[in-house]
Amino acid sequence: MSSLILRTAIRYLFPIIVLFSIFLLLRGHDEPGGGFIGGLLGATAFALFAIGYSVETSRRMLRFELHQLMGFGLLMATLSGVVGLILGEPFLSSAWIEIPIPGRPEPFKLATYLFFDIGVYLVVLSITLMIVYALAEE
Amino acid sequence: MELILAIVIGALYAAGLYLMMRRNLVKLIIGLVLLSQAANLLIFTAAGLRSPNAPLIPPGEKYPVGDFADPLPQALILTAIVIGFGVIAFTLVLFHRAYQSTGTDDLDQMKATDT
Amino acid sequence: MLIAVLLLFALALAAPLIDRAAGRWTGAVLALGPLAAFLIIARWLPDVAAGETITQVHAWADALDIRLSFYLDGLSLMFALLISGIGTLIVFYAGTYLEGDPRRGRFYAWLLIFMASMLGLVLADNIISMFIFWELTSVSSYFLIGYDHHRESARKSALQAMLVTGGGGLALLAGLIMLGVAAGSMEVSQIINEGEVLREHAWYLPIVILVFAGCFTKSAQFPFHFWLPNAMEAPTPVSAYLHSSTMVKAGVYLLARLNPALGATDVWLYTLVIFGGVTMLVGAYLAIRQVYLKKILAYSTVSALGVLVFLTGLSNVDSPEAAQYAGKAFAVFLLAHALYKATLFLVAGTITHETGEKDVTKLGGLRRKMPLTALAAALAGASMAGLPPFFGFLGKELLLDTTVKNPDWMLPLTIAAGVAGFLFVIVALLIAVKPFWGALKETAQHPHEAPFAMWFGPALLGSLSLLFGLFLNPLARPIIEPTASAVMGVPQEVKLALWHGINLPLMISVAAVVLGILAFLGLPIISRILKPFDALNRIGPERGYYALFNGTLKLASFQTRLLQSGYLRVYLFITITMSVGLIGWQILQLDVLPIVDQFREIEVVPFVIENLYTLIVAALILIGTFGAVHSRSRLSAIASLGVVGYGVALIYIIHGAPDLAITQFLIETLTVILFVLVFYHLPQFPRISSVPARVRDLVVSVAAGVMMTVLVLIATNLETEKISDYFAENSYELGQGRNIVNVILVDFRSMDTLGEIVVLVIAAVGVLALLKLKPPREQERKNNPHEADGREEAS
Amino acid sequence: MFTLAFEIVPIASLITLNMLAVAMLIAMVRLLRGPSLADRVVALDLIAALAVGVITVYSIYTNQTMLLRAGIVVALVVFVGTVAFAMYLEKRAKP
Amino acid sequence: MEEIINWTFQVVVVFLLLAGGIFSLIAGVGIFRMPDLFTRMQAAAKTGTLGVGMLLIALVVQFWEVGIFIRAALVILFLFLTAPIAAHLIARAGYISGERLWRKSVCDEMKGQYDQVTHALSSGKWKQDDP
Amino acid sequence: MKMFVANLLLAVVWSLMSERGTMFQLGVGFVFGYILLWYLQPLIGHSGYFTKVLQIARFLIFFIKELIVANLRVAWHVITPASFFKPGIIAVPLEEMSDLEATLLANVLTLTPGSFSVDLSTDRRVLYVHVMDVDDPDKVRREIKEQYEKQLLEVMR
Amino acid sequence: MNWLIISPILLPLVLACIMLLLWRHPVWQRWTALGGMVALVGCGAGLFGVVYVHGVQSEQLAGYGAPFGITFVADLFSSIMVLASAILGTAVTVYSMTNIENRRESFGYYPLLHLLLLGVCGAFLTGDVFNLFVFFEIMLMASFVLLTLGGERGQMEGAIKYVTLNLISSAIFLAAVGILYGMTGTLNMADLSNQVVWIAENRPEELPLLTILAMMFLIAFGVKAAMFPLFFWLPASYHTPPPAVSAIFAALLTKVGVYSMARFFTLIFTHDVGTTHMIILVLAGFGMICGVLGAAAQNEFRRILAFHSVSQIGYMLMGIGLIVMLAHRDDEIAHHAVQMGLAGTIIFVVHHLFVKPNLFLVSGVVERIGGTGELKKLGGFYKTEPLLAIMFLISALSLAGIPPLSGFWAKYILVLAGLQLEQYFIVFIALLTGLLTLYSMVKIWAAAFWTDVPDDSPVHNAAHMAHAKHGIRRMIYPIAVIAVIIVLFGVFAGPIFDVAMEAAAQMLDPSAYIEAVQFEEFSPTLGRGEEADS
Ligand code: NA
Ligand code: NA
Repeated sequence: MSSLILRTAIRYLFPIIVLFSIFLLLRGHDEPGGGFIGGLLGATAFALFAIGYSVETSRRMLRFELHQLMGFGLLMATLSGVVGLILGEPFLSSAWIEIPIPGRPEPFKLATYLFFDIGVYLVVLSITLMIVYALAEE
Repeated sequence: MELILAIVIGALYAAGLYLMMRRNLVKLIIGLVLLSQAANLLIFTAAGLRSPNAPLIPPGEKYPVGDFADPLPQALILTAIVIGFGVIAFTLVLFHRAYQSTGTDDLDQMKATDT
Repeated sequence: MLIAVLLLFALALAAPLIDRAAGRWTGAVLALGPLAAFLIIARWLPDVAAGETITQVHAWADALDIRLSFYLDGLSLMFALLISGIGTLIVFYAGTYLEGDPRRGRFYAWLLIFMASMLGLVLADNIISMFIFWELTSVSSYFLIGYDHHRESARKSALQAMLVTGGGGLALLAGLIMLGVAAGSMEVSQIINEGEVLREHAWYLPIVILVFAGCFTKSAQFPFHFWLPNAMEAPTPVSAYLHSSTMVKAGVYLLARLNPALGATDVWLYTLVIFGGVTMLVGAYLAIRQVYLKKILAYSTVSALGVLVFLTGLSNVDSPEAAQYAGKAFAVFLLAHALYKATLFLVAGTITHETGEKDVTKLGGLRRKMPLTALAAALAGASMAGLPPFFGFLGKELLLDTTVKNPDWMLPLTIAAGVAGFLFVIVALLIAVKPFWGALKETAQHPHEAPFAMWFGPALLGSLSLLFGLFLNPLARPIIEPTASAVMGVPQEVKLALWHGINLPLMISVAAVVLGILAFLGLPIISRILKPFDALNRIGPERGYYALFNGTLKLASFQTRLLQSGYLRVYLFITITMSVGLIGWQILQLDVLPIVDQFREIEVVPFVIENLYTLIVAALILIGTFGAVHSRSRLSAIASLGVVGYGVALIYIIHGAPDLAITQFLIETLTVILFVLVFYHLPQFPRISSVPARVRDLVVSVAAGVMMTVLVLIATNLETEKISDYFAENSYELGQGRNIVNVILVDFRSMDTLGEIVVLVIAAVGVLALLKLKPPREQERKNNPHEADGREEAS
Repeated sequence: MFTLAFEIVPIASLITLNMLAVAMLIAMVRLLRGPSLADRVVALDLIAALAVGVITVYSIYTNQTMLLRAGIVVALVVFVGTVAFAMYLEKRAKP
Repeated sequence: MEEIINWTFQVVVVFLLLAGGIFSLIAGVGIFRMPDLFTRMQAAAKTGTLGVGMLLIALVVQFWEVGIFIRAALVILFLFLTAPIAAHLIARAGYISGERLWRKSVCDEMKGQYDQVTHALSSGKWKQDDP
Repeated sequence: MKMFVANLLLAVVWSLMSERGTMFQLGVGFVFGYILLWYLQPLIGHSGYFTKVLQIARFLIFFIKELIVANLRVAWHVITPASFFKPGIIAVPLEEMSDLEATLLANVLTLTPGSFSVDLSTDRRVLYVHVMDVDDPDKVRREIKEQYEKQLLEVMR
Repeated sequence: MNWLIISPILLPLVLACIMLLLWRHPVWQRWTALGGMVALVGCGAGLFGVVYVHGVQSEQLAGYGAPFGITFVADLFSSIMVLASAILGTAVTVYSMTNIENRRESFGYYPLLHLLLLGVCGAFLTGDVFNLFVFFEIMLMASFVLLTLGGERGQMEGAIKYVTLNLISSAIFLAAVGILYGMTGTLNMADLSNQVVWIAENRPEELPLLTILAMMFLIAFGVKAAMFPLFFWLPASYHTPPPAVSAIFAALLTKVGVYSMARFFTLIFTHDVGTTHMIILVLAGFGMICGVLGAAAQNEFRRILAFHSVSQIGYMLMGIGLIVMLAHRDDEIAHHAVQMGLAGTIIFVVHHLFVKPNLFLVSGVVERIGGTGELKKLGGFYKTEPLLAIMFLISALSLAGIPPLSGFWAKYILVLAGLQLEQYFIVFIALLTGLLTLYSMVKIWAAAFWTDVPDDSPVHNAAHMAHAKHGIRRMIYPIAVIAVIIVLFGVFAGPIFDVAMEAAAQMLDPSAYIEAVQFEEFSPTLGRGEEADS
């Protein structure tokens, strides 16, 4: 669509939406949100670009190839489960490394579920865009 | 409360199924969407509506405070919703392609593979 | 004994290779197989003749009581020797008969499988193993009958044989299983001792009926006899083999085998006597009405099978003497028939092979051209006609003895047997005399004496018909006596003699021969007289077969049109109706009143006030639903759908599920975007279905809806302890998260989530493939829109 | 401690909630009536905005701040839906 | 003192809630009653946005936390940014797809300015001569 | 410099999005904002962003006032019979302005009394506005230009 | 053990990811896929071995005990199914290298195949009702895509029916899960089994509610299993995709439905077998007849095969339905016969898992050479492709239950059990159906193999033949291997029956299954108490 008003708005909305989607992803373990919701919202941002500008522009914004992103996301989610297996626990068991943060009483926990959720995020983002792009290009 | 939702669920099922039995591709998929809404709402209701409070643990606590909604059905429905989205997206495109290759959206004319 | 059977199976697999390697010696080489089997079996002849039985057991599926166990007594020995002995000659014969046919290798493969199965069938002790061999004979005969498969008639006959015998076989399976269960053992050697138990068993009658169904179809008893003459589509060596000693006699074998176990009841006796007798007469009559050599022989086989069944039945009569005669007659007739019938078939094959003619009325005077064949035919014919001192004479005499000695029904049975004998004479003359005597007739090919392989077998078998007759006790008795014993179930003392003095049977015999010769001479006249009766064939059992066959096919296509109609809405209707029926039926079994009462207690006004916003959101959803159903325009349907989705999301908000609500809002919006992207291409809305259809669908859908409502109410009405507290209490400590729903998703039940993203990945690949991967033709059309046929642009 | 005879905020929330719901219902009528697709889209858009309102008021009513996140997402995402509809409308108008 | 502040806050919340609710209701009624697409959008885009905005402010006052304030502000920002743009898009698309003004409308200076094919909007008599 | 401001803003937004804004959250937000801005380089061009706080404040107050007035007027229109107003679409010629300015102007017009922006001409010279009460199109044009366009441009530049 | 029980889903999943990353290299995907399938066979064999030696195995995914976490359970039946599916998957992968054109290969055929197997194996192994739903959806979605991959018109039309009817089933499944959770408060199958026993003892008035649930699951699984009268999607669609896909569908999809039904109706819904299993038995009977008649009415190679499945599903359900007799008889013979019937089902499932796909694979070769699947336009294959003919015969005769091939044993055991349980009518139908099956197999044989090559057949075209014969060995070899398996199945019927009886015993007495699941002690008041203190 060739509305200048829309395009301008998108330029300012887009970073906010993407940022918010990442926020939802990373804070999802403690507050409403998570990989799906973040991924879907992120996809919405790119979809907005595809509608307001063109699929090509949107793809360029994304930079990564969707198949790769999708495969990578799925692999990441899977492998985050394998970590437990390697440690002798059942598949998908959580494992984490505690990273002490200066100025913070609790250490930061780099946990497998975080990678799991990021995998979900990437998959949801990429598949949604895959579908939207393919349809928009028809 | 359950009564109201139960009726809504029934209506969604009835409408979804009715639409699916039409001859039109578009109605079929709308029916499918209604059906999946109905199923999700059904899980939600059947599991019991315990509380209006979200199942969140407040900062500083280890357990939820007071009463809270049952989190398990929520997780199940979330999964079901997302699966449903994938399915609907695929079905939608399938119908679109079926329309392209058969040249009609009348389901009654799509029976070459059966007879 | 397993070795003999396996040897033949192995030879069958090797046959195509041997055929390629051995060339014209194939027949001779392959004949070594059955010969070896013959010798292996024959080794036990002295033991069996001495009254012993031999049992061998090899494990197979012991838990199912299925073993590869073998049992050798007189009956199985007799059959095994016939099968392998005649088999040797047939294999030898066929090598030359099919010289130059590229399919000979396959032919041998099937023939040897058939032979091996037949051997296994008669040797098997375990009735299920026996059944396995039984089915294999049906299958391999299918391929033998359909040897000339490029001809439709061959395919049809093969199918007919397969369906008739296969159908009987399935009945037999049930019968045998019940027999085994009832007798408490699956071994023939045990079962034959359980006669008392079986006759008292509640399953006795079904067992007998099922066994009859199997045996009568296999052994071409009236009214299932029609498949056998049609099976003459097979090459002649096969016909000779199938009909003389093997496949068709499997039924007879089984009846005789089970005679001690299931016999001695009225139903057994009368059924066998009646069916056997009728078959005997009908077969013989139909035989003389034929002109083609093989058809004549085929019907005469039907008749002979009738005789054997008839005799099996009669072995159960009250009169011990008659019964003994029947057993003896059975054994003798079995052997005699095998010998002369194989000879005659082979002779018929040789005649056709040399002259190219099948019609007996167009043949004559061949005795000079092919003297050895004529000799063999004469020997066998004499035996068939029952002339002394041929072995066939003894068979016929014993048959008549049996009927005469039996006080019940003496007259009708004797007359039947006599008539059969009379008709046999005609048949014998037709085959053995007509082509060879009289003036030489012109035929398509110039006949010569057949090659060695093709006259050797008939000549040998024909000679045996004579030799057995001449040396009854030294040659025939060792095998006849144990056979008769096996049929009777008790050891028999058998003394064989051609000369019983001048008695009623002899007189009947003589009369039959004389009348037979006369009738043969006057056959053209008789034929003309009988001609009108051929019309009866049209109402014969074969008509029944075709009626059933075509009826089944019609039913099949009717049912398929009805159920698999191609209308998705019909499928859905059936599916939904089925669900409503099954689930609703169970709901109706319940006492739903308590639930209803619970809602009756609700006071309307406070309820409405308290739940007003819920009610309004519900109303929003309901109106949206109505809009989606009723809307005439697609896009307003989509918009209504969006409202439904938002309404549902609000419900989630109201009941403490923010994650769900957010997801629902997002998905709903994305769905709307997808719909919009797709519907841009789709044509305008809808064609409207008929009012009755709509009412019908509405009724079913509403019923389904009501059902779901009730189900939800039932589920919410129960007080159940749920597992969810665990998640709440461990979410923070075990899952390190405060959002319990998310912790469930990425930790407690992360497998669900992993699965779910897999679904999404697949869906995306699917969408991509659907949109980007079009059939080449369609792709082309898209690239060259000018050549488009315009259909797709219809929107 | 100064206390009111009754809690006024929950009651006001409830009233507002019902007002919003009624507003939605009225907008729903427009959505069904149309007549044009654009009218329906406007109605849908309004319903979504009202949904944000419902979420807001419900947060107040049940004292849950977390619900607001849903409001943010709705506000963001509904816009995208409307854009899609508008795009459809325009595309359809192309000769 | 604390009670008074508390009480004032509550009154403010109630006021904002009710006002927001009423504006929302008006938006609903407006979209229902107005005669054409454009006048309906006048109602929806303004009243709906303000109504919801007031409710969000009520939320801020009720909870009185920085986090809530920021988030509510975010929502308001989104709403004020997106609602007019959505209205613009629908109006534009509606106009292009043949939506006509109410019969009692006074003027339509946009008439005929859209290109039928490209949907480019001409600036009419204010068009600049140089490219 | 501009980038830095934007980045800082994003970081603040991030830290405030969570319940308790802490330095840690600010740091994380800064990193993410940095990555994001780096990522979006092709998108965010040059934009003059000198803000006069006073002007903004004044404009905001004006805007809120107008917003409320607008709503009351709509309410009035909704409640009274339809024949009381005279709507129409008029073309408002615009000064040279950036995309953002044009967009904001359109938004502001939509949210303020009696008017809402239908579309911007492709050459960005004219904003077509739907107005509830058109007595004299030129007068409306003038009002819009003087009240809204001028003030907004003052704030933005 | 951790690795082994999870490997049937982990392996395909990881390999599918890798293949997705190799999206632009279909040839690499091929060999990855083949390697994965072979490895899967190894995993399946290992799992079967462990279960066979050590009994039922289980794993609590993510480390949370039952009934809270998701349980994976491998008993004999499930490990047999995993192994058989993997073997078949390997065969089909090799076959696909020739049968699936490049354009299909380059749109994710191999990863889809793996994901389909992931869904199937997951459905076999999971011990959680909702997780089963998820695996069903994976399998279903993969089948949707494989079914439509290529975009031919027939595929689209068939897929619409397939997709719609299966989605109805999913919706019912989901609703059933919801109601189930509402009624029982748990999702773990072993826990459910315990609950049912508990309800039967303590609250018998609630048992009818369980029957309602049973009916819902019956419908949901019935559609997936193509049970009468819910089978319409199958004949409408199975013959439309490339034969390799038809084959894998015929092998796995309905089996999962049957498997689930067998699982649920032995482990959970055993409270009212007189009602529930009678319904299964009756529907099984109708299915047998209806399917075989439907096949008799078809005139195309693959349509016949497809319709047939409906009938064979009837056989598989028969063994489950025979449990009905436990409502009427409690003697040892009846128990043994019921066990035998279930063993019959297991054997039938495994037998059919090889035989039917093999027939589809043969049809693929026939179609490739003959240019069509229409029987009228085919002919001469007995003469020109004798080896193929033999392999067809082995499979076809096995399907028709001709001894001593695999199908005979399956049928025999069912008939034997049916007779011992005095269910004469179903036995009658089963036998009659066998005859009609034989008829339709012979029909294919006669038309495609026995008749002469029609004059207008592309077989006479040298260019066509050169193309058709190219790479055909990769199609023939898998067929031959499966044919050998079918024959061996008959030869080793004894040991196979013993294993099946053992598997049936495990199912009929769920205690081994339940004991294998690692339950976690949890008393909900604990956390609350602490909270109250703080
Ligand atoms: Na985890
Ligand atoms: Na043909």
